[in-house]
Amino acid sequence: MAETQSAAAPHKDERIREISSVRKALIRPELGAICGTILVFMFFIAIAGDSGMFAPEGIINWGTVSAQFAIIAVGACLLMIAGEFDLSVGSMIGFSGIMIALMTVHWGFPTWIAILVAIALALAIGALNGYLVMKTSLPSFIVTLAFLYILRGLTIFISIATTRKTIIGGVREAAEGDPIAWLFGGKVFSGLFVWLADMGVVGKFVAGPRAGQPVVEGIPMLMIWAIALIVFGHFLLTRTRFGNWIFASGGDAQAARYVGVPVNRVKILMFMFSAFCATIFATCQVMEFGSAAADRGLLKEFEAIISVVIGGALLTGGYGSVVGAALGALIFGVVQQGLFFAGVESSLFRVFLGVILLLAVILNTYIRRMITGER
Amino acid sequence: MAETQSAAAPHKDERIREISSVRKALIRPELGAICGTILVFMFFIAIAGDSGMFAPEGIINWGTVSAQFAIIAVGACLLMIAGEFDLSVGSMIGFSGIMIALMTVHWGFPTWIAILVAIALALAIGALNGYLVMKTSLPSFIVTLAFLYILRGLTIFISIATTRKTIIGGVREAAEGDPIAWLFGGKVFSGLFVWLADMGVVGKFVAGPRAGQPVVEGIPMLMIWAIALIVFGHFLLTRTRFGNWIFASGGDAQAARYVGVPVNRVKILMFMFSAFCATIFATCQVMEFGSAAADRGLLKEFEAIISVVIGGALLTGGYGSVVGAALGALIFGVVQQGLFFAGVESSLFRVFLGVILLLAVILNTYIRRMITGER
Amino acid sequence: APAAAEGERFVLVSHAPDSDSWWNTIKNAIAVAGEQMNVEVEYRNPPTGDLADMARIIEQATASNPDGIIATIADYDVLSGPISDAVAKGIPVITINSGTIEQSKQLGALMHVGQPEYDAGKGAGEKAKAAGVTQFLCVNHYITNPASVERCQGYADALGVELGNQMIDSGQDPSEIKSKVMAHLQTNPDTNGILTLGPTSAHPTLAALDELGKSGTIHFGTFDISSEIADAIKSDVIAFAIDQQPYLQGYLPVVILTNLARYGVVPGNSINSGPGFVTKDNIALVEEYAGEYR
Amino acid sequence: MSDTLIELIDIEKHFGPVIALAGVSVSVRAGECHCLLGDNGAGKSTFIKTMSGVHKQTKGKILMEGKEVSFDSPRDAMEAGIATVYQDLAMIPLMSVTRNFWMGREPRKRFGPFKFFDFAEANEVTMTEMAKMGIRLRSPEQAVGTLSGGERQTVAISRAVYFGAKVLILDEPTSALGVRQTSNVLATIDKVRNKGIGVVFITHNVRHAMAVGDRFTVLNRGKTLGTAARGEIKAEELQDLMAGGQELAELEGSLGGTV
Amino acid sequence: MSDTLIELIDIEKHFGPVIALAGVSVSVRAGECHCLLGDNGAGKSTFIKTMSGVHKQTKGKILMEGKEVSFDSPRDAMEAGIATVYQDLAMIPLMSVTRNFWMGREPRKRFGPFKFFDFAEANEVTMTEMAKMGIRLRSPEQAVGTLSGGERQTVAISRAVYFGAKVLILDEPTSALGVRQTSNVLATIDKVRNKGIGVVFITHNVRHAMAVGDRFTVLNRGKTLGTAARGEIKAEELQDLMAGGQELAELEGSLGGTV
Ligand SMILES: Nc1ncnc2c1ncn2[C@@H]1O[C@H](COP(=O)(O)OP(=O)(O)OP(=O)(O)O)[C@@H](O)[C@H]1O
Ligand SMILES: Nc1ncnc2c1ncn2[C@@H]1O[C@H](COP(=O)(O)OP(=O)(O)OP(=O)(O)O)[C@@H](O)[C@H]1O
Ligand SMILES: [Mg+2]
Ligand SMILES: [Mg+2]
Repeated sequence: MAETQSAAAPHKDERIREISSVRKALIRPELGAICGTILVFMFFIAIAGDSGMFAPEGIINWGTVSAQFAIIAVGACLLMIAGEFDLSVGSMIGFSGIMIALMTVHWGFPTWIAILVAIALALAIGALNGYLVMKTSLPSFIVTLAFLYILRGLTIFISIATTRKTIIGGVREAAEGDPIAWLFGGKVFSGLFVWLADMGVVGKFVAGPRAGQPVVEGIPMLMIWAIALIVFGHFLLTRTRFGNWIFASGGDAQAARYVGVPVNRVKILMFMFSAFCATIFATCQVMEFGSAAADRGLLKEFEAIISVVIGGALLTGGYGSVVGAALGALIFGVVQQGLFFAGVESSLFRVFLGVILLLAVILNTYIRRMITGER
Repeated sequence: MAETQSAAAPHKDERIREISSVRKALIRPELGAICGTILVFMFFIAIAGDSGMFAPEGIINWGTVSAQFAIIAVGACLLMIAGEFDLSVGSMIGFSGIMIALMTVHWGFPTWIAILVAIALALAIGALNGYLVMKTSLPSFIVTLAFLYILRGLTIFISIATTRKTIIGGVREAAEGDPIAWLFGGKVFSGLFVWLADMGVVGKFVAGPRAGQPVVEGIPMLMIWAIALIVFGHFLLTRTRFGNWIFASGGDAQAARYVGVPVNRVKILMFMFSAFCATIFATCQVMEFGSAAADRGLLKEFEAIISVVIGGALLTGGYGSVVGAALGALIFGVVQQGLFFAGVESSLFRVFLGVILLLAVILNTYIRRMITGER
Repeated sequence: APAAAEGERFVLVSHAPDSDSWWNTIKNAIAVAGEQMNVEVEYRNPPTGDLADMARIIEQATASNPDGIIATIADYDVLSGPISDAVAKGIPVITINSGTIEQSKQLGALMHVGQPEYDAGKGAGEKAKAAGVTQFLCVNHYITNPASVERCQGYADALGVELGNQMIDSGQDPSEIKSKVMAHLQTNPDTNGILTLGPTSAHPTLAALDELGKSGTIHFGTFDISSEIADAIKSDVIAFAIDQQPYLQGYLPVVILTNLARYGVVPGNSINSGPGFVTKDNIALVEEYAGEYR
Repeated sequence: MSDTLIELIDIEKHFGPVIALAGVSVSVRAGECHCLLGDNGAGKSTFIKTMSGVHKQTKGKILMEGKEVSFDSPRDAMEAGIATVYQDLAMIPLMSVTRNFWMGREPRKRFGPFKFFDFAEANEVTMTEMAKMGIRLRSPEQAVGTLSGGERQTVAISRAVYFGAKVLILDEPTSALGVRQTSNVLATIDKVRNKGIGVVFITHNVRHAMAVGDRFTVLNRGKTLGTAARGEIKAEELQDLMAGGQELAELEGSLGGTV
Repeated sequence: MSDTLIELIDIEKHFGPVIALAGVSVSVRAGECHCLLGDNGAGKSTFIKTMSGVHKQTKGKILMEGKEVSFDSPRDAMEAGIATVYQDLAMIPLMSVTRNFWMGREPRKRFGPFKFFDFAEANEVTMTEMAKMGIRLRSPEQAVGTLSGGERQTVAISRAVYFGAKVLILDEPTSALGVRQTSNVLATIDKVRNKGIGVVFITHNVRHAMAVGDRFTVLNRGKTLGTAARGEIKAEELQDLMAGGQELAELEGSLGGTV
């Protein structure tokens, strides 16, 4: 009923109140997530402010968890804005991790080749996902649900068939001296933290094998990746032609197609990007912990979707923001770790998460209706 | 573009081929599932015919597994036809089970009261789910995803907080002599099987305290429940006014509302029915095994949805059949247990499942387009 | 003639989800035993670790008429029906891993090869108590599995303290486990004992301790062995690993069932495969085969 | 011809800050076709939705055959004899013609303690009713999605008529239809009117309105500009009123006054 | 006025068993408004979709300024200067006016090795172009969902014109619009035509066609019933042709011949 909305049109309509310009500047997709972030921080400063949660090592702690969520949330966000979603993210994480570990440890490939091959494989699977969705015009829920099972099954099967194990260790040793492995598992700015520790801003270990070193060794590459992907995703979405195509494909694929937007290409690329993010996640994890397990990433697809939805994106596509998704990931990470710092019974975390999700979407829906004139 | 379809209209249109009447009689929502069932049975008769899979106790085995899937699939099917879906089914199973066990074992309620209270609780939660979806007009994916987390979290929290365990045993002992417990955990037609065993059709136990009794004690109540729910669901959907309302609510809620169908009531009732089915599942399981665990039902929501989709229902609502969903559950159960009988590496089960799901939906989509004139 | 009886088929049913790496050792053991004895051994498990599914698998195994079934007693209530049905059908059953010898007897199984979870946890707790642990952290990566809670409970009981929130639900993601352990240790700096329930939680916990600079300062016990855990034992970060010698739990039942089928001989008593405590003293041999045969 | 079926007096309807209707009064008599005209967003749809129980008026009252009534749901309005055919939402394409026809008022057959949907009767009635409107169905189980737009519109109208509507409301039934289909619908309106049913017909097309209308009410920005009977007003005047008295002169110049 | 921009010769289009077009030839000249008329399902939409690269014709050829061309995607057709405005699918309501305006042809600004969407320019052009069409936007970032139907239609048309379309195709742009909005759209067509652009205008409303059309082609069941120039044919004849020569007589009787 598109035509019924003319009252919201600009010209001097006596039948509608004007919206104040302050309010107008405020209402943006990520507003809900911004409010949420502020509330969550206030809450935890109040109840866990003195628990070390906001000391440097505490910040690194929840920062890392949030960064993890953010990496997959960026992929899920762009894909969701393009109008699809991917339930196979979690299985993809497990699959990529095992592939890297298998190639390096079991087959003795150089680590950088293993990583590149894993990324290539992930891109191929993402493309297959997207191709099937486009070709059969089935809902992506079904197609990627099938891949959730297929990939997880293959991962377990391959790792058992080749190594008789479902956890493959020894990757760190194999990766030593590799030209690109540090890009995923390393830490940066160690010098800065030594300096900060000398200045007394950051504490030092007083006992144990690392006495004298700063308590924070450096910024994990995971966070750098998260920030890089967020910046990339944000610019891609809001500042480029391709970003406009992503919005268009998710908003109305047919309309976009008719004005010449290559919708299939856009969507397939977004499936590939989502698989790519999952692989980055997996690679960072494998490089940091030195081992890969076939059950990694379980239910991560939901966590990615939840972050994105908390961040204000619309499940049905065409609307959302990467910054919002990143804030969603931050909320997710802070709540999860914050409850630990606050000493709340840890099984209640899930209850909190569910409640926050509900509140966030209700708030976001309200904001979106104001922006888009939707009813 | 509704108006572009007049060529498919009945009257003597020279521009379209006639569809043969045999083909017309064949194409029905569950056709895909019927073909699938036949194929699956042929396949397993060929590769596992001599493994005991089709002996009486083998049939009871995969029959029970299929019945389990069928119980939740009926609920999911009606809900999906009504245009919504429920990701909290699995968590609901865990929750109901733990509630029953807690009430009977820990708090000493009579079993029948515990069961009734659990059902009442489930109906209330289902109603809450539905109410939130209707009230906020959020997608049911999000709302029930929130409840997936909330219910699972509560289940773990409650069981640990009260008993310091996540598994609660001793329900069978507590339920002894209860007037309705056998309705869920019992077996029927024992006499028939004794007779069959005497006839030599069914084997007998040869050792232990039960030597001389038939190997198949009876038909588990689980199957009776499954059949009852399938029959109920099928009649409700195809033969009653309310069934028409379910189709209408899922097909186009607004259109249905305008002709006076109480859409909100229909959808909320279907959420409640889905929760009810989950509780029946949980109760049968608890009564049969005598214990409840907080992790019961993990990922069962997907299995229910997969059964329904294999059975030909449309993820977006308004189209499907209970018989199809039941056949979907049968396929699911037979494949899962059949692979064990055939001795296939069990991790490959998921791969099979994913592939079957994909093939089934592609086939179903094709059939549906023929029936509904959709493009 | 014995030779003619070769090629028996046995089924081992575990409660572990697909991805539980600990069971590889048992899978390897049954492969070795199967080859040595020239029998066929199938491994079955519920994909998601749902015990109700496991009961169905035992029923399925029974229906396929094998020459013997090897099963864990992950939950006596759930499994008593299917296992005693199998026994009643005349199929020899050996129980392994979780469960107690009494339960095994009640089910009519031939014998039990394993180590009860609660007692294993308690054993770990006793060692910890001797080392002066007063406040601990039990990293439970699989909280929905009952056995995991029993281990933590046993540990707490041996120390004589309340379990309370010293057991954390860590989830299975390594980064999250690591972060949660770090968060817990930062907010509970008096913690002087850690129990992890397997490599899944042990590896990230090692990383967490390293990052906190607390490696070696906290008494650290774990279940099960892996190469990382072995290294940590050697470098004094982990005090001990409880090894129930899963290899035996897989190997012995196959050998025993084969001999029962061929010659009708069977040992009269249950076998305790553990608890073996792997410490720095006996690590050398363990290490070589960790994750595969140990 | 002059017995008033339904009378709406001073209806106001607000949606939050939006005032969609600011006091509209309209009455519908038996056997007349009352045309509701007006610009986009004038409030026509809102008005008829108030009449058919979808919205509840903010102010004003509804008299049904002289008695004040209050509709809380579309069901209430239907029970009172008001049937509405919406432009897009008339039918559910995935469902069969019979199921659509009876949707919300399914005939039932007792069977012991249970009541079942009486398909035998439903199918038969559907076929006859559709035949009366001149549509020959392949089978009553045919999905509505396989019908053409005009046919769907007709199913919706014949359904409303069959259920004994006293007032039949049609919201832009002709906007997407071709000439032939339009003629069909207009002819149907005529048939229905001759049965003594009051018809409310919304359209943007003055010709269509003039073809079947007995009275014309023009809405503008939520207010009524008055009601005129057939013969009292010319098509051109109506046209001017609908456009809200806009300076159409320059357009007309270039376009030849034929809009 | 007589230089032919695009010529479609003997176009056939089959969808599986359905023959949607069975040999249709139409040409469009610069600066003319060519009306495409016909019943529901006659094949009008299919025909213009072939023209704009959405469908690939089964048979027949397309000449663009005398040279044979082949469009594999809507993009190809756009590049060749064919812009299409679809009835429902013109705009994406969730996106801003600027983003919609430029969708598929976003202006870009170099920034080192990267190219960015040039919002400054895009916003400015959007505002001016919309102003030229007589629409004053609150802000170019306003979501299209907050515009009225007529306004949306205008955004779509001005977009097409701005991108230098040689041929502008409009598929039933007026069917849901009120009188004023319709006048606006018709006036816009007139403006566009005067710039030398060839316009293809699909409608069911003969009055609208007569108001702006220079030539009229009637389709019936996938075939063309011939093309007539303005003045060669009267509205009534056109009406008859569109209804496919149906016996409209009895309807007309009751309805006063004004359909
Ligand atoms: N649910 C709603 N919430 C807020 N505003 C609404 C709602 N429904 C309608 N409106 C507004 O009320 C006014 C009247 O709308 P209505 O749909 O009644 O117009 P109409 O006369 O039917 O127009 P058209 O000819 O385009 O169908 C419009 O300004 C519209 O934006
Ligand atoms: N994708 C498709 N697949 C199969 N048949 C189609 C398809 N698109 C159109 N048709 C058929 O082609 C014929 C012509 O349709 P088209 O949409 O071109 O008609 P139209 O003249 O635009 O009608 P209307 O005035 O109702 O818009 C119709 O019979 C329609 O059912
Ligand atoms: Mg309207
Ligand atoms: Mg068309």
